[in-house]
Amino acid sequence: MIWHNIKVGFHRLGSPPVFHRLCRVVAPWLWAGAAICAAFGLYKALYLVPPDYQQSDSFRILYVHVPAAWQAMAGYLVMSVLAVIALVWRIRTTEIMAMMGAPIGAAFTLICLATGSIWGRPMWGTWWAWDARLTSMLVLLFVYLGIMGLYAAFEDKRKGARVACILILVGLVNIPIIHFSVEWWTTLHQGSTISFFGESSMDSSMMPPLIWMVIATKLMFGAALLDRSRNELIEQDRRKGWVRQKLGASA
Amino acid sequence: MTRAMLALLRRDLRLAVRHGGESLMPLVFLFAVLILVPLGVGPGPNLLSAIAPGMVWVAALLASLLALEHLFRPDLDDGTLEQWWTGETPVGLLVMTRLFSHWLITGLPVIVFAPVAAQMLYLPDRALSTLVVSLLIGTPLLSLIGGLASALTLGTNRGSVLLSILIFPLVVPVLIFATGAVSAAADGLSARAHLGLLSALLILAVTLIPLATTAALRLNIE
Amino acid sequence: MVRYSNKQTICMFRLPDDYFSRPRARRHCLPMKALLQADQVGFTRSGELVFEPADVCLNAGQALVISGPNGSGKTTLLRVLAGILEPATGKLSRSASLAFLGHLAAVKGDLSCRENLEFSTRFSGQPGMAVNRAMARVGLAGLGLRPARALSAGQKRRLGLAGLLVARRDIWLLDEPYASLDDAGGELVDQLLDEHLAGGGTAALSTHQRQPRLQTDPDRLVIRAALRESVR
Amino acid sequence: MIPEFEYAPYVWTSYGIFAIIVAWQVIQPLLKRRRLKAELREEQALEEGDYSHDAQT
Repeated sequence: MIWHNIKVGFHRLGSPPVFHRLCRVVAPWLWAGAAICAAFGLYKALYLVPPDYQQSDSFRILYVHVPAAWQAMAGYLVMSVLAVIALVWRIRTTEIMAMMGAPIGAAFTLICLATGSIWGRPMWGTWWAWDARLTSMLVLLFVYLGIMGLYAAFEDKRKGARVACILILVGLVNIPIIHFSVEWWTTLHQGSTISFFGESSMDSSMMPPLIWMVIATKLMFGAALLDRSRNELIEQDRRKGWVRQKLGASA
Repeated sequence: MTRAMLALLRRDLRLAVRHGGESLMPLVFLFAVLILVPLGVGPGPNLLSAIAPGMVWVAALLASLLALEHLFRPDLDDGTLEQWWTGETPVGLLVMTRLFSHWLITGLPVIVFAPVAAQMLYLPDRALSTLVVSLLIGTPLLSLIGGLASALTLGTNRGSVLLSILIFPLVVPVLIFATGAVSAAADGLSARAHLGLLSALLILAVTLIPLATTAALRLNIE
Repeated sequence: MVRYSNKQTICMFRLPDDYFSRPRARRHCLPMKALLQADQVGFTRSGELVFEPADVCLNAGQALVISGPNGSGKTTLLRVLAGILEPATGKLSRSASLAFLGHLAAVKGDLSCRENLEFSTRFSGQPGMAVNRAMARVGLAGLGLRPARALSAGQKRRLGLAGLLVARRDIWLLDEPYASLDDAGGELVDQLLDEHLAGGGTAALSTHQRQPRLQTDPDRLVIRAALRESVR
Repeated sequence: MIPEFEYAPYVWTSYGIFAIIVAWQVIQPLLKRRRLKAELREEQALEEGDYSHDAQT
């Protein structure tokens, strides 16, 4: 019974006008929540937390680097779940959402790579190190770019979405393997990995801003996902009646 | 069922022989790399033997990539690909057959000439057997990965750039484990762990990739 | 032992509201003789139905002629029936082996005609007529060693017909079999169809020029392009 | 106002990059929606025989 309700609910959401309305209502709230959490987190991260005794102030980069990295990976998980739903039940809105997750995930991966590289400069003395985390993030960026490129290369967007969903699932199996192999590779080649955190365990005052920032990035991802999906839906359905009606009402 | 697979294999190989030039490409490529690399980095034995595993493997990878354009595309264009779905043989098996012939054309020559390559790049003799074993396990993986990527991009008209972007993340672990094995053997260490992981990857790929490839082909065939 | 699967796909599309009340000719299916049966199969491109979902029933000894204007989806329907495309709606079941002859001849230009036919025999696993006899039957006697790419368009069609003969299959799905054939070629298609039907086979063909002249009158199916949802 | 950190340039560039990329996630959908709306409106106008959106020739 519950299963049935969930399925019916999904199909209701699968209706483009319903989904469009949902996105329009929910996305601004998510953005607002993200802004509040980020403001909170950033204030704490920049003013309240004392400098680390080993890394001094440079560890503050952690508060954007780590949430972005986690979100880049969590975003991929979200896309995988959506891809499974899209492939099994062929619900169009989930296909679209799975596809629109890719550019956002890529953006977070980019944040992670850029801030990681900036952090590396004072800590390791180089902009880039073949560190396990950075390397697997770089590969993840290519996975995201592959998904985006594949989807964009199809004229029939539904077909493109389904093909790219297969790629998402292949990547889901592949990403842990990449991560593991890269980690192994760097430990073999470097003797010991360079650790961001050094010996010091995190001070208890360092945690709350991180949590706030993690929540903020989650909300940002959700909001951006809904925003982009809404646009994609309108673009695909531009000749359909419901878009015309909506436009007529707003014009 | 096996009759159909054998028929397909036979036809693929016959076509490969008939386009003699194209099927020699992997070898030409391997030797181009083997000659150009010493010219580029200098003939010093130390440097060459250090980069030998990587060079042989990159040559194998690129040789496999070269032939991917012709893996499914000609069959799509002349209508023979759609016939795969009209018969009684599961398409996954036909996909495996096609990948096997791709491996015979691109992977096997590299394996056969790997000892020559190893000599030219001063790979220590004790690493030679590991190099061959790593190629034996790893080149089928390259064919499987390439097959998946070319099936995914079959329905697009600008496949080749996309193909490389899709393949890159997938081959990272293969390259790491394979070259790791050869380097370990060259340093006189055991390559068992690397080769074991590589075999695990192969088993995983053999079970999953034909499924994904078949699904992608089906979507792209119209 | 060959097993055939019954594929079922759930309909996920919003059909036009009056869809089920529209008059529609149901093809009558003879329970014992149906080799291929399709209930309301449809196919979507860019998420829209290509043709109005159709009922198809192919009975042994009986041919079906599919007609409709250009772009109405004849080829797509045949490819769905052949199992090449996955139906987006409806149910498709098949209980016999199948051959599909599309507008691509499905021959390798670099192989000789004989090699192509030998491949068809081996690939299907059900040997039919000998290769040379099949070549002679379709009027290509003596061309066995010629590469398929050197054939003219009409000869390629004939080679495709020979491909139907060299492997025995019960269901023939022919997409525009008369295209680029001369009058004699058209008659050849009719003769081959008659022989195939007399042997207990069945066939579906699409055509928009020449109508087949067969000994038993074929069933007919007219398909229509699906209505696209749009403002006006 | 802005804290003076020991590694200020590194910290602030990192936060800047974060801010810019996140801001792009907000702005991109808005810009795209505006473009889409304009396109749709133009299409509709053309269908209704109103060519005033057309470039002056």
